[in-house]
Parts: sequence; C-alpha cells; structure tokens
Amino acid sequence: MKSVLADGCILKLQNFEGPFDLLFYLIEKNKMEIYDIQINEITDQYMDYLFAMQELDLEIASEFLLVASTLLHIKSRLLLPKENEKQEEEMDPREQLILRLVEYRKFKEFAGSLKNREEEWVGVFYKLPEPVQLDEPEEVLLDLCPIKLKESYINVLSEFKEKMNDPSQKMNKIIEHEKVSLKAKMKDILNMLKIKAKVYFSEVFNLKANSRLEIATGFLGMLELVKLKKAYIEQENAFDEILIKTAGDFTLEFEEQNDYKEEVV
Amino acid sequence: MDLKVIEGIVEAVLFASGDSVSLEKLSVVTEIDKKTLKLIIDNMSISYNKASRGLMIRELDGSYQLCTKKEYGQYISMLYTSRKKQGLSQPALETLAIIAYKQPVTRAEIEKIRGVNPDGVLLKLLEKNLIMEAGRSDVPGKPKLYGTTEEFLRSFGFRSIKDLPMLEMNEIESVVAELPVD
Amino acid sequence: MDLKVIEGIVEAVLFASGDSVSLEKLSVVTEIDKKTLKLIIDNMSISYNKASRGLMIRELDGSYQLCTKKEYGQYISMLYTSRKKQGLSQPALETLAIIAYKQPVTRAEIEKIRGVNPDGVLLKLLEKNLIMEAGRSDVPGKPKLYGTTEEFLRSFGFRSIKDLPMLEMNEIESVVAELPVD
Repeated sequence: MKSVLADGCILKLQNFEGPFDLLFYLIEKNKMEIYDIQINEITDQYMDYLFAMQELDLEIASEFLLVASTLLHIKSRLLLPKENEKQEEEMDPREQLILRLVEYRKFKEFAGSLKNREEEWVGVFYKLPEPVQLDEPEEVLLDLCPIKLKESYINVLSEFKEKMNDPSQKMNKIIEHEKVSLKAKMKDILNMLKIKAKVYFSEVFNLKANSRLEIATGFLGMLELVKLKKAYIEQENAFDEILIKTAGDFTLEFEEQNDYKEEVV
Repeated sequence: MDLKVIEGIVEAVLFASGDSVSLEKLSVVTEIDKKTLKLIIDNMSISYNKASRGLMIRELDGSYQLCTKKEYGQYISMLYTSRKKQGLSQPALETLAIIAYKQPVTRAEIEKIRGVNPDGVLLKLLEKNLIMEAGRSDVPGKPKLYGTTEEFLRSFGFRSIKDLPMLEMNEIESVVAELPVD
Repeated sequence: MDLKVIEGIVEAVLFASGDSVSLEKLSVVTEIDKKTLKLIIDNMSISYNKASRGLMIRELDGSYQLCTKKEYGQYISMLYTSRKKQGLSQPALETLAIIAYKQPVTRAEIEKIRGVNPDGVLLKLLEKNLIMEAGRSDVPGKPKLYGTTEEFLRSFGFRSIKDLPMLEMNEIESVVAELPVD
C-alpha cells in the first residue's frame, strides 16, 4: 500500500476540519461503505496521515489522536482470536465509531444543503424600518423578556455595589451610621459642666473635627438641657458666643423620657 | 424583457433601496431607456392605487421612492404604540427587577438600591398593572410594600415567581453579598 | 372592513416595519382574528407571486416580513455591489446544522458530534446572529444551551424549525445491527 507521503499529491495534506473529516475522506477514497469499513486499511491510512503530518512538523490536534487510539483499539480487538463470545453484551467499539460517523455524515450532508440554501437566499433583500415619528416623547423601549429582567437586576445591583465601593460614598455612609444621638450629646455637655461650671458652646465641639450634623445635635441637646433645667445659657448679643452654665444637677433619666430613647438625628 | 419583469425589478430595487432611486439608475439596472421606463413607472403608480396595495410610488425630482399610503399611516403608528405598551424604559425595568427579586419591598429599599427617587417609575408600573401594593412593612412609619402582579407573570411568560431566572453562583457571590440587609 | 383594505394595511405595516411582524400584532392592528388574518396573508402571498411584483411575504416562525424576490436579487446587487454577503465556512455550516437539529444543545454535544472544539465557530455564529444562547442545561455544571435565531430562518429560507428536512436518525441503529465481521 502506498504511504500517504507518496500519496501526498492527492492528499496535499489538506487541512481536515477534524478526525471525522479525515476518516470520511479516507472512506470515500477507498470507495468503502460506511457500514462496511475495512478497519485495518482505514487505520493504517489514518496513521500514515498522522505520521506525515508529524514529519512535516504540523501540529496534530488532540482530537485526531483520540480517534487514532480508538481505531487502533478496534484494530487490535479484531486481531485477537474471538475466544470469549460472552463479551457480546459489551458494545462493539466499531459500532460506536460507525454510529458517530453516520451521525456526523447526516449533519455534513445537511450542512451541504444549508450551503445551497444560503446561496439561494442571498439574493433576497430586506429594508430598514421606516423612521416613525411618534407624538409622545421617545423612550428607549425594551421587550419584556426574563433574561433582560435578570440582567437589569444584576446591573442595578452591580451599580449599587460600585457606589458602595466608592470611598467618598463610604465616608458618607460612615457619617450617617455614626449615631449622633441627642442623648449622647446631652450627656457630653453635662459631663463637661461637672468639670467646669461654665462652658462656651464652641468648646463643646472641636469645629474642625465635627460635622455640622453633630453641631446641630449639640445645639438641640443644649436647648433640651435648658428645658429640663439642668443648665442655663447666656448670650449677650446676637451671634456672640453662647455660654452654658451648670444648674448643679447632673443626672439624666432617659428611661422615663421616652422621647429621647431612640432619637437619632 | 417582459414588461411584468421590469415592473418587478423596479419594485424590488425601490424596496431594497429604502431611499429614492433616480430614473437614471433604474434605467441602467433594467436596461430600458429612460423615456419608456418613466411610462412604465407611471403605469405602475396607477396600479398601486388599488386599495389592496399599502404602498405607493412617489416621484421626487426625477427619482422614485416607495412609501406607505397616507390612509394607512394610522395603522402603522398603532404598530408602534402597541409595541410601546409592551416595552418598559430602562429605569422601569430596573425597578421592576428589584421588586420582582426582593418582593415584598418598600419604596425606601428601592430608592436605596437605585439611588434615585423611584416614585414616578412606581406610578408607571402601578398604572401598567405590573406591580401592586402588598401590605405594609413592620418598620416604623409602616411604609407600603410592593410586589408583582399576575399581569407581570403574564407579560414575562412566567407561571409563578419561582420561574424568575436564577442568579448564577458567581453573580450571587460578587453582587448579592453587597445587598443591603433589611 | 373591506378585505382589500386589510391587505393594504398589512402591506403598509410590513413595509414600514422592515423587520418581521408577528401575526399577533397584525391582528391587533387590523382587528381581524388571527386565523382569518393568516388566510388573508396566505392569499396575499399568492398574489405576490406574479412576475410584476418584486416583493414577497416571508413567514418566519409565526411572523411575517416583506422582502424582495430571489430572482430580482441580481438587479439589486447591481446597485449595491458592496452589500454582497460572505457565505459561511464549512465548519460553521456543520455546527449550525447540528444546532438546528439538536437545539437546544450544549457546546459539549456539538464537540462530540464534530470531534472538534467548536468555540471559535460558536462565537462567529453568535456574532452573525444565527444562533443564540437558549438558557442552561440541567446537567451538572449547567452548561449554556444554544439554539437558532429568526435570522437563521431568514438566511436559509425556512419558515420555522419544523421546516427542516427530516434526518432519519433511527435508521442508523437497524443498519449497525448487521455489522459485517471482518
């Protein structure tokens, strides 16, 4: 039998799409019936082809090797004397291969008819939608489709996540979560009044470090203390510093004053 | 060439062009002299007058263009408005997605996730009967809860809420982990 | 409404849409029940067969679309030489054939039949909008499923997937049963 190399001008080592493509080529070249493959011959020629590729330093895709091993396995089985007929139940590997080849051939044939259809229909032309002017303002419209719904959800969650990861947003969040409570501020002021009888409002806060929110809370706290008669305030002129004075009472019973309990500004 | 075939070619070429095509070009394509071709097209125009034809040939400065007849314009806009009814804007779809997956959900939760006041969109979704009020939350202020409707299921072809496409594992890990806890 | 007017509306709407329009929508626009409307459109299709018409109505999976007749394509190409589409490669056609018949089908199943990694080809087919992802399989790993699109029907002249010629797969088994012994 001629080697594939010698046969090179016929084969031209054309690029077979896959191992089945090559097998089909060999089956057709040898004028075999697909159901009546001479495994010995086909295996030898298939291997020759792979060797030829190797000699030419062509990369052999793993799928070619996989089919090669299947072919060799079938060949070796056929060479063995058929002593144990019991193995009948096991599927004939040749049968498996033929099944796959037949299935592949069906699709190959259909691919051929698709090609014809493609050529036949390539001369059909369509037109673009007419630009239709609607009286109502244009909205980008989407079809109601479950996949789009899911995508939108993931999209909106991702955006939400990004916002969370944005450091400036994070700061806002931290500040928001900082529980600037009226209760705490009132306690702060009373504690300061314990140490000094008079405190300027500005002393209650370090203006550089404290947020406006905290100052406002402090101001409310101060007013509450005055209302509860725990402190007095004085301010000589408008916009002057406010002076907070102790009333000598440093107790605060919030338990009875439910109003303040959870009041977070 | 058969006169019928020439008419067919003219119609096909005008259709595929979408735009107007000059008599000159049509003459080249059909290999009919311009004068004869003009007569043929004029004759075609007359046969387009039949009620069963939705199209007409317009002559524009020595060019020809296929277009729909005026009297059928209202039906075309119906096509687009009926499409409109079935569609949702991106903000609406996003809001609907949040409601569908997190229901029952409050307005505040939606606003938190989308970062935008959702009132307008909620109203639209309520109007379209895609969402409904679904009781009230236990949190202070007892805000309204929203859920999806039967119309929602119908519109998306779901049999039940369980039919909502599942979020993939990797999507869940990267995104849902960051979901606000309510 | 007069039958002629309905035909006119259908033609005008299909023309304006450019794209395919579902029987459903056409039924809403014309206020004719779907069954009757289908008969009317089928009848229109026949009258489009005349040589003097350059257009035809195609049915695509329960939708309708206006397009030019095949036999006039050459004249249109004369005007638009650059618009010539490039055909699909053999691997792409084979992969498409497998997807068309076995849809919804996974990448692994395609690979098994062709014996070749299909990734590159799948990407191309997706780009050309001939196939689409069609959910996920229930098998472990939940691999993506692929199916064909309306564009596939359009490009290859099918009305629906049911139009595909039958492949007699069951004949295989009976023949293999009689394997020769060598």
